[in-house]
Amino acid sequence: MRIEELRERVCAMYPDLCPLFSIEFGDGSIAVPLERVHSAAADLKDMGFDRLGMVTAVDRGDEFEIVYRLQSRDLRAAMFLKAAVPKNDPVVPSMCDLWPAAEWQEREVFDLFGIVFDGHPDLRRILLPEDWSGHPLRKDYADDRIVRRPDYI
Amino acid sequence: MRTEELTLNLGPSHPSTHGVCRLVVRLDGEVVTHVEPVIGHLHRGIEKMAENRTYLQVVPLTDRLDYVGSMYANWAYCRAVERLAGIRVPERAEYLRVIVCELQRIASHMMGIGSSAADTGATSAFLYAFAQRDLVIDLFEALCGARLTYNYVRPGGVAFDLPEGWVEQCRSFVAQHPSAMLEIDELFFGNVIARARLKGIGVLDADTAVAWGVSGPSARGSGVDWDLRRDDPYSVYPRFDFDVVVGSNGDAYDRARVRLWECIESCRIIEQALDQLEPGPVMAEGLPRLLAPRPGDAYDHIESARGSLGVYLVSDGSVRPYRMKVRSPAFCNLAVLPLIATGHTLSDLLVILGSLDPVFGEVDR
Amino acid sequence: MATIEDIAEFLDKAPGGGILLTTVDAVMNWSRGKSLWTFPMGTACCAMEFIAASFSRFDFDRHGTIPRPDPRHCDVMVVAGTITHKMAPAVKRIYEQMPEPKWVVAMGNCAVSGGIFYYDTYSVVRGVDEFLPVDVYIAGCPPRPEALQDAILQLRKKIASESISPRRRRPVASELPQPSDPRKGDLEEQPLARSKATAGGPDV
Amino acid sequence: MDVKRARPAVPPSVSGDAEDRMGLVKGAASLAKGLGITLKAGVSRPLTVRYPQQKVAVSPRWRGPLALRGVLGRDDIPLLKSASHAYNELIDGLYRSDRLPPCVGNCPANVDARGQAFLIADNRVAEAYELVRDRNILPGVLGRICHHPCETACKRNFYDEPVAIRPLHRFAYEEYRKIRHERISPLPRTQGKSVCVVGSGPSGLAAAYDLLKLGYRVVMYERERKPGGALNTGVPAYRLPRDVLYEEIGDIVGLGLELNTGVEVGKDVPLVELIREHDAVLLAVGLQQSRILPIPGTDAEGVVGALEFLWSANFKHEAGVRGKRVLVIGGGNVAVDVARCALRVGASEVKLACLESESEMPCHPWEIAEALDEGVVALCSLGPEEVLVRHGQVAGMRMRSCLSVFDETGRFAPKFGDETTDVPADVIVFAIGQAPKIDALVAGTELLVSGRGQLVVDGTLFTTSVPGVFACGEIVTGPGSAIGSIATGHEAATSIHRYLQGLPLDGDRVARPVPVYPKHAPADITNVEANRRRAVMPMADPEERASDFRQVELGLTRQEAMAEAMRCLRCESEVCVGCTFCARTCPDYAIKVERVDEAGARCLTRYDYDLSKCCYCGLCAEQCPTKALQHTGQYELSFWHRDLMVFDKGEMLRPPTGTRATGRDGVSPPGCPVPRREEP
Amino acid sequence: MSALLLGIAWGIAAVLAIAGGAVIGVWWERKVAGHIQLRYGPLQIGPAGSLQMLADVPKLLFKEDIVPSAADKPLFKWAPLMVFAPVAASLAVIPFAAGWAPLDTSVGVLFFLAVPSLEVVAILVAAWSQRNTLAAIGGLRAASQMIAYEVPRALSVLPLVLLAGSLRPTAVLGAWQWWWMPLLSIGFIVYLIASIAEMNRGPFDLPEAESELVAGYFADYSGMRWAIFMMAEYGAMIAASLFAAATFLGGGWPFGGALGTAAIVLKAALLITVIMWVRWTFPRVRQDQLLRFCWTVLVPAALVQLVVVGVVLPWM
Amino acid sequence: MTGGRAVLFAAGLVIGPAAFLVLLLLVQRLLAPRRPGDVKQSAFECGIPQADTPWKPVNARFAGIAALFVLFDVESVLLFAVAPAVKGSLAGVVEIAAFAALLAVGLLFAWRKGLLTWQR
Repeated sequence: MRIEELRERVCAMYPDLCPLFSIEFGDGSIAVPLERVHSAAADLKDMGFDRLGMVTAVDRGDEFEIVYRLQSRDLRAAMFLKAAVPKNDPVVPSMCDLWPAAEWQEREVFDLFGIVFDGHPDLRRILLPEDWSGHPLRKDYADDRIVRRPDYI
Repeated sequence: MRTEELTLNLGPSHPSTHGVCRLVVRLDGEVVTHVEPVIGHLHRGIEKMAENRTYLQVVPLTDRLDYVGSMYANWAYCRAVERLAGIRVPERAEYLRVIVCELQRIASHMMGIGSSAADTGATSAFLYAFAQRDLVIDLFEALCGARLTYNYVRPGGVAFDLPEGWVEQCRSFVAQHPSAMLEIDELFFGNVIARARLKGIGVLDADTAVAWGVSGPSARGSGVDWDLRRDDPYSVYPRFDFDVVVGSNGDAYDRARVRLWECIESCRIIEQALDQLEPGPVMAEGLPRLLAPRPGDAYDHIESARGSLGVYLVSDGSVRPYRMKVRSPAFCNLAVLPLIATGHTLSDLLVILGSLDPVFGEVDR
Repeated sequence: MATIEDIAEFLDKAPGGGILLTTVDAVMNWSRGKSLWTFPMGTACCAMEFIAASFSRFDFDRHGTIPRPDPRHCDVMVVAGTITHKMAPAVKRIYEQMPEPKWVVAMGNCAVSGGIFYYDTYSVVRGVDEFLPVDVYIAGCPPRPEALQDAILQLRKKIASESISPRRRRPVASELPQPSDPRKGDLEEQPLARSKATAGGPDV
Repeated sequence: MDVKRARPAVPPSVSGDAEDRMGLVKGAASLAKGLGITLKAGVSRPLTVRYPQQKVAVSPRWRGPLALRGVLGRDDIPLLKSASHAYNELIDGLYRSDRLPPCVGNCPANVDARGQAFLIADNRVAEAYELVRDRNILPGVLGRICHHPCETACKRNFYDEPVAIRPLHRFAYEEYRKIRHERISPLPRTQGKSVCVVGSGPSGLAAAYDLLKLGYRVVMYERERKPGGALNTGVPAYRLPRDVLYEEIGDIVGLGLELNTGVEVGKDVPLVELIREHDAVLLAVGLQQSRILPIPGTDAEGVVGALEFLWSANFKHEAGVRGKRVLVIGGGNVAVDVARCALRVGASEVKLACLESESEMPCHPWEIAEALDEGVVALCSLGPEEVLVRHGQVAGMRMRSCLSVFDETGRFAPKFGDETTDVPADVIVFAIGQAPKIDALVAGTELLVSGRGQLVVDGTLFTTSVPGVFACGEIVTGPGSAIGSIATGHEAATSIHRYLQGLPLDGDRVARPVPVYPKHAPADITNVEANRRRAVMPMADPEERASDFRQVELGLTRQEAMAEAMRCLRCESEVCVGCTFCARTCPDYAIKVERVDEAGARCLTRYDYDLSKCCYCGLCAEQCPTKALQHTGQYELSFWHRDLMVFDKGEMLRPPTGTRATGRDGVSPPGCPVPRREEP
Repeated sequence: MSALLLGIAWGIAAVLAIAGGAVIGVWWERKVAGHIQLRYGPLQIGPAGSLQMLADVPKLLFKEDIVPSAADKPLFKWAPLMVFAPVAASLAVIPFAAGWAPLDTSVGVLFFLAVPSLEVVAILVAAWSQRNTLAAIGGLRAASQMIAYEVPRALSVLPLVLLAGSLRPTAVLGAWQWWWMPLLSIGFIVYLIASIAEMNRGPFDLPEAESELVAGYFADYSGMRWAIFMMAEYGAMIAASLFAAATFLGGGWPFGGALGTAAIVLKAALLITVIMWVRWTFPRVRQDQLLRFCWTVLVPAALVQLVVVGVVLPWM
Repeated sequence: MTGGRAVLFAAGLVIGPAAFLVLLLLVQRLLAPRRPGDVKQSAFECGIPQADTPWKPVNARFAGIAALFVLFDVESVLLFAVAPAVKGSLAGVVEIAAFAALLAVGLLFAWRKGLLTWQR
């Protein structure tokens, strides 16, 4: 499916969010408010996005951005679903009920970013030891074990 | 008689966990009632490290993600960078990428099939497969001077053009490889014991595979007919005639044997690519040493030996990535292990783990 | 029962005992050196080369070196790969579970110093010698199997200097700096050695 | 294993047989088959490499540990100092071994810019000047006007900004002129033969200089009263003060050149006579005629050619355009020169019209930028159609919009649109090219002239149709750069020398290498420290400079020049200059480089390479501009101590061959004293 | 008493023979495995690495002996001896020459079948005493496997006894006719397979499955004690092969005297090589498959052999 | 060699090797270094402290097979006792055959009863 077509279908579904659908570097992405991210994901799943390719987050400084990459075998399309997550209370609804694939990926995001997934069946650290403190992929993560590389080009 | 369950650790240092996975197993006699993979023993923080390295300096890091198939991570990363920076890759470079990645697929599958065999105790089959892999490694060494960590695919193209005589060497490898594969097929997959050990073990049905995000040969063994090379075509793959190998039962046997036949398909692709290869530059012209793509985020993926390997890059306009995320197929494939291994015996558990062919450099990143 | 050290000391003084000791030492060191069974503490890329080393092309069995997955049967622990903070306790534990005498080979730069993962990362142990006494270091990322072969030969030389008698044990390469010194490897921690060096001058 | 079998197709099902279990017979057969396969392997030859009898042959691209070829302070950079045939061979050898520095390779005359920077950084400025003069006959002049292809190819472009090679030429000259009287003396005349050079342009001077150094008597004739050829007549004085030109030519006269000015060969002296008088004659007369388009109205008053315009502007500081609107046709460097001169001789408004779009203009970008700074208006993508004439006087030009200049194959084939615009102007200067004017010169000789009025010349040997008569410069190459002309002068001198020595002209003559350097993209220098930046050439204020013929570029101070010369990376010299680019590009920070930068004590003091951090990615060696840093073929690297894995400078200089990086005792690095061990 | 001393002497001779056999056997196995795997195997010490074990054995002797603190120490310490002794004992009844065996007893065949069965107890003790989960699982596997394969092994030897009419191995050898070989082929194969399973070798090496249980039932044994386990394993292989060579394959046939003994040893070596060849070719079977194979294939096959012999017997 | 002598001889066969091995262990005790430690003496479980103890009732699924073994082994021992005596006599062969047939039927019964299939 061409990306413009995808955009039309998504816009038909969410007229109000249409301006938030952007096409960048050949990929479609829609940014939704955090409270609507789960319902949007469910709708997109109904639309045919049967695979949850990736769940990750980006530390944008003052807030997190949670990024889902959805893929569809039938539509032959892929798109991003993004939502901004406040940094002081990073809680995101879990997608485990829609795609079980989210289970480990959300654990990883929880481990490395400290974003809590509401409704996740088993939210524990996955990569780091259980007794680790802090979430290393946050930009403000400090750890005296890190030896900083001299920063020059 | 009242019996109790036994808890057992397999790993992190265990000959069959393919690296440093720790499996916490609860056993009822020999039967696994519960298994929990504990990963992260090789979590090296590559995603964090990438944030303090220039785009070019990240390439050696990606080598060390999937150390059985370094070329894939190189390529996936470079594709994301190229998408982000709008670089057009010369055609010859695309062909070289395809050739090395298909060779890498063979090398990686040799490791996967071999360790599947070794998990069941057939060490000799492992060595025969490894001997084939050694030939690929020789090709890679001639090409870029490294045996494992190639740093060959770079943003904008590839690092070196082919050395003299390489094409002939590659052709002779590709010519003998299928027959060697058939021999391993006879030795291992045709063996009554191996069939008894692998068939009906760890059955993963197609719907579950899709829902759990399983990709690559592990999913194709379950009949999920999905291969990015054909279904989300990238690079010059549409120009080749090849079949996507799909299994039907979704058991360990199918997963492993899909890999075997994929090697033969890879040989087909390599031969066609070598035929179509034309002289030309192998690196995009006018590429600065320091890339500073415009702000934005890009994702690109390729079909690695383990499934769809994606790299998500966020740029803030500086010379370093703001964030790099690797969507690792081995990680997603491994998540399904508890689902399909419960109820099997301890011996089968390791066979199932091996049939998913995880590489922990990539699982843990 | 007197320990073997006491007996050895007695023998050392006794007439003819020296020859006996030397013979025992020779037999012991020869047999140990020629039969180095390795524990493959393979975690990452180097493990691939370790596997390659014991497989058809390089065949370490030629040297009498075979990998055994059980530390109880091994003489050498080959740490091949990155050691993370999560993995380190397991490595240490396995090392401690190995029977004496035991040696450690740090294979590859990750095991030597963290290598490419020295800087910027929060989870990698910078060198397995932070918690294990390493006998031979192999450079490479990953090293070729020949380098591992070389390490085995180096280890043999090192073993050849050991003795039952504590007084006869020869320290190896004692003139070399000790690991407790600030390591030469930590370049940035060293003060600038040359005052004339280019500090403000044009850095080409 | 070598058996070729028909390629098997994908099986209908990879799962194999439908039933999960094999029968007893089939099972037993499969077991027997397996045993057969292992038996076959068991009796075949093992794959193992017997070591050390059969060492593994590593690939030539093997990325082993690093080694240095040479270091600053210990190994010197070879200076390309020679003036003849041997020089060509040297360049060719360097090119074939892939060691030609890009600046040298990209310069038409192969001026040793690397050697210049080396000598200036070492405070040996006069030597630097003479080194440059060997190939670039007028460094002081070219240091002002050259279009510096060397800087375009400079490898520093990859890292930040190119080295200021041209300003360094100029600086070298400024320093040299202070002591010129000490160093100029007539060269000994060792050959009994004499050569006559017609024309004192750059190519003629270059040839004359080479021949003087070879010991010939050289007599030069110049039509104008002052020498310099096109440099004298065509180059605006704000770019080239004439005293510089005359002084440098004076130096060559001081070396023994017999210069006769004000003599027009063909008019005052017949060429035939010169041919008789001298053993060889070199025609370096250049192009003297401006081309004017064959469009209606070009015969009107106010239409001038560029050369005439420049001549009058340069020598009279008056071109009859004071207060008038000037329209310059053309987009080349000459056009820009004309435009800028027009401003200086009082034009009220100067416009530049060219066919090409702004990005395609053939002039150098910095020239047009300076011109725009000064107030020139550029009208791009316009083609001249007709000169508008009012009362026999130019009133303007009708221009037609130009859609594209070149066709798909890159040939000049402009396509015009329908729109036309009228540009009002009082004076129209055509700067679209020049043509030779040699009718008078060749009169009475047997020299062949082509139908288009051009001399017939061999493009590589520079011979004409008459033996003993050679030609060089723009008359051969067509309109081009000064440095390009100089290159032909050197070649012609080589030809003349071989001719006079009775050697075959084409015998073992080396084809001039045409190195192709990868295009560079502007490096991002936002984060680059100031001391890595290029020295900024001080410029006169654009407002002020547009009004007179003062120099625009003001030159570098000694300190600036030395610092700039230190920026040179000594490309391809295989001597480590401590540029630290390897350390910068290393993903692991495994390299530490320090260098002393004092005059006279410039050397590398420290090169630490931490083998234990290196990831053998090879980026550093790729980055190394001098190729001093190279991978070795070594692969046995085991040590008893981690400290031994840090290689210092001495260890880095170990020979890069062999398979042992470690020293004699196998555990300590080379150069380290072998630890003594008590024998049992 | 002299019998006891003689027994001790023979026992020591047997243990030395086993040790020597194990030394050669391990070397030979490494060579066989090596060549099957396209490599050389030991190469450095001695010609073709044949003295490799001369380095390995003293090395193990100089190795620390670890006794786990949580283990049942007496059992842990004595288990290796318990494993080894039956193997050494079983060697005594093998007729090395026509009419001669070290212990020529009338129940020799039964002795040979019964005594090694004690090994299962020893292995179970060894595995259990370590208090190591991996070892315990290995021990359980070993126990089930070894007792199960006891049956086909015994049943496959039974036709020999029927044919020879005696339980005395020398008598069996004496009665041996060349046509026994084709007649007893099924029984021989059953015997071989059951013996491989008895000695825990591939493809039935589940108790020490390297890729599953790391080291299996001797996980926590180190140094010499572990070497004794290995020696016992090789001893069992040697004993089983020698027995098969001396009974199924007709002993010294077609030679006699010293040459006959050499023929026995040669035949046994050939059998050992076959066992190794099998070990390095096949994958390992799973526990349930192992047992099912025993009961559904081997035992019926052995019974078939019995019936065949029973049919032939009256016509002799 | 018969009777008590054989028994003594057999005992010697056990004592001899045992003595030899004890000697070996003694030599090892003398020569080998000994540095016991808590971790060293803990059970090996892939580098992690032991998760569980095996000294508890675990499910041994071969119990049924073990019962079968006892049955069959006793019977085969009986067969051995009879076997040498049947040489050449048809009656003996019939006896043996009947016995074997009984065994086979027993096996078949167990098989059909599912005793031989692995209980998951």
